[in-house]
Amino acid sequence: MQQMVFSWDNVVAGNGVAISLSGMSIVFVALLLVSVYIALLPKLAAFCNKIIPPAAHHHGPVASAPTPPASSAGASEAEIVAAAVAYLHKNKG
Amino acid sequence: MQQMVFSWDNVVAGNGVAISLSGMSIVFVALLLVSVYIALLPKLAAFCNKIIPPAAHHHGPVASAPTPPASSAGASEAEIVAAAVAYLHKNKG
Amino acid sequence: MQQMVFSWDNVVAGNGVAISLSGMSIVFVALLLVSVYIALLPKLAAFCNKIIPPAAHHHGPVASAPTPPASSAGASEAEIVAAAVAYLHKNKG
Amino acid sequence: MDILLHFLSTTGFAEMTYGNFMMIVIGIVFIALAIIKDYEPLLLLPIGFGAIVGNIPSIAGMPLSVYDEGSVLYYIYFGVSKGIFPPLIFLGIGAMTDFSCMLSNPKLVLLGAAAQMGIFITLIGAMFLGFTPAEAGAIGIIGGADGPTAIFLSSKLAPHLLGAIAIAAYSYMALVPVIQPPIMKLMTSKKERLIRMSAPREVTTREKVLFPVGAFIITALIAPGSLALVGMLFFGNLLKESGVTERLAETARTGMIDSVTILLGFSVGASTQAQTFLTPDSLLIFGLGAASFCVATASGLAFAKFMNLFLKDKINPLVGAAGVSAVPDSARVVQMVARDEDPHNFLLMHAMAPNVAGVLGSAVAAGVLWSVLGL
Amino acid sequence: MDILLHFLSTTGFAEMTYGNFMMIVIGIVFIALAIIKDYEPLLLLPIGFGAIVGNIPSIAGMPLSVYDEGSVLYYIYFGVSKGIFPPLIFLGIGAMTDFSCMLSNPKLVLLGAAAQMGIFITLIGAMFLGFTPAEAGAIGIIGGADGPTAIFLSSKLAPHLLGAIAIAAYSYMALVPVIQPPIMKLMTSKKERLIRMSAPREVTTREKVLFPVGAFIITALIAPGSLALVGMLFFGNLLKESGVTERLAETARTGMIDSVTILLGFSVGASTQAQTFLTPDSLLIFGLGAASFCVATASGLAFAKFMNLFLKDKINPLVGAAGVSAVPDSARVVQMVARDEDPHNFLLMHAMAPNVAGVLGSAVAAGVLWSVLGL
Amino acid sequence: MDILLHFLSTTGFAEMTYGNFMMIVIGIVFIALAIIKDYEPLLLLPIGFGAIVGNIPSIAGMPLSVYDEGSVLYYIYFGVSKGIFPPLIFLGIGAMTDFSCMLSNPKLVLLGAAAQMGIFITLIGAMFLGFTPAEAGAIGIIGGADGPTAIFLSSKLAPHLLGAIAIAAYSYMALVPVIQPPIMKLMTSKKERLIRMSAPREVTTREKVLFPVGAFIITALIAPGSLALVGMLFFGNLLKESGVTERLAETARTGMIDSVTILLGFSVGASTQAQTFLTPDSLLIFGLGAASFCVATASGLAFAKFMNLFLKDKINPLVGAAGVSAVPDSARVVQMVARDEDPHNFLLMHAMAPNVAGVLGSAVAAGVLWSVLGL
Ligand code: NA
Ligand code: NA
Ligand code: NA
Repeated sequence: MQQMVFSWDNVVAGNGVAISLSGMSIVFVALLLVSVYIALLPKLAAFCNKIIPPAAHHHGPVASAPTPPASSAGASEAEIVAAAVAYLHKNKG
Repeated sequence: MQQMVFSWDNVVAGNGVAISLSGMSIVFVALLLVSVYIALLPKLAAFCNKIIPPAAHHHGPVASAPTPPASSAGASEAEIVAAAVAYLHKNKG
Repeated sequence: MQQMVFSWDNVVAGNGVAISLSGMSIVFVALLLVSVYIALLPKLAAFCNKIIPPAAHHHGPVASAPTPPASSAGASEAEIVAAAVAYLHKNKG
Repeated sequence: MDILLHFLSTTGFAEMTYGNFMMIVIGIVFIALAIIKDYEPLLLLPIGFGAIVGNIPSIAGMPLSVYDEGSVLYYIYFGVSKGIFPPLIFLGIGAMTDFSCMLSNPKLVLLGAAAQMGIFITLIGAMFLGFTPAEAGAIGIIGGADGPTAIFLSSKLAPHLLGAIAIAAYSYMALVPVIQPPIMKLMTSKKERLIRMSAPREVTTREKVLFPVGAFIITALIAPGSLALVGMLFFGNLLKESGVTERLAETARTGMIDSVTILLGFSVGASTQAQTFLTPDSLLIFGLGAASFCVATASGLAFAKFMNLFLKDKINPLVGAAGVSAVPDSARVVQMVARDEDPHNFLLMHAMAPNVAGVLGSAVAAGVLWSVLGL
Repeated sequence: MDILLHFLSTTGFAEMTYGNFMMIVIGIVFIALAIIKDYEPLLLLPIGFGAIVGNIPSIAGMPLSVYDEGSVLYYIYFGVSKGIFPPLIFLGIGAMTDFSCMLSNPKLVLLGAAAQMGIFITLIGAMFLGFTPAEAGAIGIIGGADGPTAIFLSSKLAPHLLGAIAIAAYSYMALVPVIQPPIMKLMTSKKERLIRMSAPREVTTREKVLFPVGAFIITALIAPGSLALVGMLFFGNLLKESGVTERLAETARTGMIDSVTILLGFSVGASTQAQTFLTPDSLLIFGLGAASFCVATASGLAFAKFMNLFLKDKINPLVGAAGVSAVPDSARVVQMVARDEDPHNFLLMHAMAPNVAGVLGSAVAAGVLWSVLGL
Repeated sequence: MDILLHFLSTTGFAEMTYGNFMMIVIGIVFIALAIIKDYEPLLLLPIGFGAIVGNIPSIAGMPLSVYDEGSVLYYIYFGVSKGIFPPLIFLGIGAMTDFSCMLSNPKLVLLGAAAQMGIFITLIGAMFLGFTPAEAGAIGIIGGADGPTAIFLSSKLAPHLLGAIAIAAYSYMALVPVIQPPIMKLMTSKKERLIRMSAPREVTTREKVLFPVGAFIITALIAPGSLALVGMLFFGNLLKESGVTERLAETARTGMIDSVTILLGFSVGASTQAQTFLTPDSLLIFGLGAASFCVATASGLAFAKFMNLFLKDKINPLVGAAGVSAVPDSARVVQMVARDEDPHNFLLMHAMAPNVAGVLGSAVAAGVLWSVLGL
C-alpha cells in the first residue's frame, strides 16, 4: 500500500477502469464460449458416437452407461488371485 | 561430543543442574495449570451453555450430543443430487 | 544427442557392446541369485521355525497363519475404550 | 536462578501483546462459529485454531512462525505461499462436482460471469482507497467468493496481504446465508421469486466426459494464468466422469483434499500474527470484501433480470445470486429464499449451474488479473 | 484499449503453435484410448490431460509450465524430476503384489531376466543412431516395460528426454495386448502353446516374510543404484506380508499410490511441450521403444524355449513373454493366447512369476545403467 | 572386461564393511521383533527395513543415502531432518486420542509431569559423560518415551545423533513391557497394588471441545518451543471432538499419519549407516536411554506414593508408571501388573490419564530444552 490517500486519481493512475472493463469482458467472453460449447455438446457427443460407436467399447454394448469402477492394479490383483484360487481348486479335485 | 572425559565438571560447566531444576519446574507448572484448567472445565462448560444455550445450535435441540459427520462438500453434493432426483421424479410423473 | 550420424562407430566409441553384455550379465546374476534364494526359502523357513517355534508367538499357537490386522494405535484406542465401557458398566450396576 | 529467569523470558507471556490476545479471541470465535453455527466448519475451524497458534508470541531467534525460514510451519505454509495448495483443492472439488446442472442449462453459465462484477468493482474501490494495482487485484478477488482462488492470486500479487484476504474470503463465504437474502429480497419482486423453472434435461455420460476437456481448453486459452486452477478443476472432474479412473477420483476427493484442507486452513490461520495482521489495511480489506459480496450478489440478480427481457422461458432471478461461487451455500440460499415464497418451488439444481460457473468465472478473472498486474 | 490489446496478447491464442495443437490432439487421443479402449487408464488419462495442459502456450514472464521455477506445476513435477515419485509408486506396488506365484516356481524368475535383453539391445541401437551413452541408457530402459523405472532412470541420465521416454514407455505398456500376440504366435508352435503346467505349490507365511528381506539384500548389493526402487518395492511387500503393519500397507496401496499416480501422470504429461517434445529425437525414441518391446518379448519366448531343452517338466514358452513387466497386462496376454488354443489351460498364475520378476529385472538394469553411465 | 570390472567395483559387495553387516543384522532383528513379539510393529518394522537399506554400501559419487543431497532418500528424510514429520504424527495422534480419561481425573495429570524427571536426570548424566549441553538435552528427551518428540528435539539440537536417539527411543518404547514391571513390583507393596480406584465420571462434549483449545494456550504460552508439537496434537483433537470436521479427523488419523509413519520410520532407519552410527556415542546413548526409562518409571511411581500422603481417595501407585508416555503400552503394563494381584482390578482407564499427560509433559520439556539449549 503506497500512500493511503483516498482519491480517484489513484484509480486513474492505476488504469483501474480500463483493467476492470477489459477484465470483465474477458470473463464474459470465456464463459460465453463455454456456454456455447455446452450448447453444442449434444451434437458433438452424437458425432463422437458416430465415429466411435458405443458398441466399439470393449466392455460390451452399454458404452454410454457409466463404466464400472476402474480395473485398477489392485483390483486386477484380486481378479488374478480369484482366478488362481479357482484354478487350484479345479486342478486339485 | 567434545572430549569424552567423564566428569562432574562437565555438568557444572554446562549448568546442568540449574537447567534440570528449572526445566522440571516448568514442566510441572505447565501440567499443573492444565490440571487446574481441567478441574474448572465443568464450570466453564456450564458458563458457555448459559451464553450459548445448546438449543441455539441450528441442528436442533440436541446440541451437546455429538453432531453428525461434517456436512462436507462431498456429502452436500450427495444431498443436492438426491434432492434433484426427487424433484425430477416428481415433475416427470 | 550429439551429432545424429547413424554409425556403428558411435557404439564402439560408447563401449555399447561391453556395457550391454556386462549389464545383461549382472541382471542375470542378480535374478539367478534371487531364484536360488527362493529355492532355499522353504529350508530357511523351516530353520527359522526351529529357532523361533511358531508357538513362541505371543498371539498364540497359530503363528504361521496370517496374523490379524495390525493392533495399531487407533485400534488399541478402540480396545481401551471398549475395556473402559465394559468396566464402567460393571462398576455401575 | 539466571537460568530460571532466562526460561521465563522465553515464555510466551513476556512477549504477549494486546493484538495477539485479540487475534486469539478471534480464533476462538471462528471455532465457535464453525461448531455452533456450522459455518464452513471445514475451513473456519482450522483457520481459527491456526490463528491461535500463530499468535502465541514466538521467541526471538527460535524459528516458529510461518514466516521464519526453517520452521515446521514455514514448510507447511510453503504450499500456501507458492500457491500449490489451491489447485490441489480444485482437483478434489472437480472430482466431487457433478456439472450436469450446468450442462443441461448452458445459458445459466452467464450468470456465473455476471457475478464476477463484484471482483472488478472492488478492484476500482481498492485503488481508490490507495492500494497499489497489484494489491487491488488481490483484494478484488475476494468478490469471487472462492477461498482457493483468492489464496492463489494473493500469493502471486500481494503475499503480504494473503492472510487478510484469505480470512475475509472465507469469513464472507461462511456468512453467505446472512449476507445474501436481504439483497435478494430487495432486488426481486414477489412475482419474480415465484417463477418456476422447468426440470433440467438428463445429460449423457459422453457429454460429461467431453465437457471438462473442451471447457478447459477454452478457458485456459483465454486466460492462461488460470491454467493451474482450472486445469486441476477439470482434471479432477475428468477423473470422476471418465468411468475408468474411479480410484484416483476417490483419493482426490477424500484423502488428498482433506490433507490439503487441514494444512491450508491451519497455516493460513497461523499467518495472521497480530504484528502483521492487525493493520488499517486489514480493516479496509474486510470492508471492501463485504462490499464485493454485495456487489457480486446484486450483479448476478440484475443480469438474470436483464436476460429475462430476451427469454421466453423466464429465469427465476434469484438464481442469479448463486453466481457468486461459495459452493454450495449460495445455491442453498437461493433454494431457501424461493421456498419461503412457494414451498414447492425447487430451484436448487438450477442454482447449482451459475454456482459452479461462478467458480470458473472467478478462476478466469484470477488468471486475467495475474497476467495484467503480476508482470 | 491498450489494456485490452495487452490482455489479448496474453491469451494463449497469440502464441499457439502448430506443434502445441498437435500435442493437444495427442492428449485427447490418449484420453480417448484410456476411456474407450481401457488401455492403462490410470496413467494414460492423467498423461493425456497433462499434455493438453502443458501445451496451452504460456505467457512470457509468467511461471506456468513444469520448467518454470516457482510455478505450481514446477513443484509438482519436482517429484518427477528428482526421481521421488517412482519409488513411492513401487512402495504401493509392493504393498499390493502377492509374490506367491514367483516363490512357488523360482526357475520362472530367469524369464524375467531374459526379457531385459530388450533394454540392452535398444541401448546399442540408440548409440548407433547417435545418442550419447547416457541418453542411450535412458532410452534402452523403455524395454523394461516399467513406467516408474523408466522415469527414475531418465531423471538421472537424461532429464531432457524424460517426457518422450515416459510417454513411450506407458504407451507401449498400454499397447502390450496389441504388440505381443503376433510375436508370441510367430515364435511358438501350436504344440508348445498347448503345454500345460502343474499347479503351483502353496507358499507359507514365513516364506512370504523372508522373501522381501533376502531378495532386497541380494539385488541391492549387486546393483546399489536400484536401492530406492527395489528398496521401496520390497518394503511395501514386507508391510503387506508381515501381518502386523496392515494399516500401513493399506495406505501405501491406496491413498499414497493414488496421490502419486495423479501427480506423476499429470506432470509428466505437462512436460511434453511441443517446443521441447516434438523433435526428431522423440520420433527416434518412439521407434526404438517399439523395437525394444518386440526384442524383450522375443527374448523371453526364446529363453523359455532354451530352458525347455534342459527341463523335464516343460515350461509353456508363452510364459516367457510375460517377462517384460507391464504388470499384469502381459500376464493376461499370455493367458489369453494360451486359451485361444485350449480353453482349459490356465497360465495366468504361472505368467505372473516372470511378470513380477521382470519388474525386479528392469529395476536392477536401471541401477546398473545409472552407476555405469551416470557418473 | 574393464567395464565388467567397473561394474563389480560398483556393486555393494566391494564396499561392505563389518559395521554395515552388523547393522543389517540389527535391522533384521528389529523386523523379527516387530513380527514375532509384536513390539511397536508400526515403527520397528519400517525402521528395521530402513536400517537394511541404509547399510547397503553406496557407490562413491552416486547420491543414494539420506545424507546425499539430491537422492530420493534425502528428500524423504527432509521431513525428519527439518522436524516436519513429528508434528504431523501428533496431528494424527490427537485425532485418535480420547482425552476423557484425563478430563475426568485431573489430578492424575501431575503423574505425567513427574515421569519427565527421567529426561532431566538423563540430561545431567549425559553432560557428566562429556556430551555438550545441546547433545545432552537431545539425549535426555529419550526419557520422554515419545518417538516423535525425541526426533523433533534431536533435529533441532543434535542432528548428528538423531538416528541413535530415535532408535533408542523407539526400542525402549517397544521394550516397555519388559523394562517396567520389575521396577513397578520393586517400588510398590502388594497392598498398594491392590488399591482400587473409583470409576471415572462421564465427560460432556462441551468439555471435550473446550479442553484442546485451553490446554493448548496454556502449554504453548509456557513453552513456545513446543508450539508445533502440542499445536498439532490439540488441533487434531479438536478436529475429532468438534463434531463438524469428522472427515478431516478421519484423514488425519488414517491416510496422513500412516503415510508419515511409513516415510519417517523408513528414513530414520536408513539414517543409521554404520559409518556414522556405530560409534561409542551411540553405545552411551543406548545406556543413558535405558537409565532414563528406569528413572522415569520410578519417578512416576514415587510421585504417586507422595500424592497419596495428601489424598483421601488413594491412587493406585502403579498408575504413576504410566506417566512415561509410550502410549498405550505403559498403560497396558499397569493394567497387567495390577491384574496379576487382583484379576478384577481395572486400572486401564485410570492409567490412560497420566499416559496421555506424559505425552504433553515431554512435549513441553522438549520446548523448554530447545529454547534454552538451542539458541
Ligand atoms: Na466465483
Ligand atoms: Na521389466
Ligand atoms: Na512422555
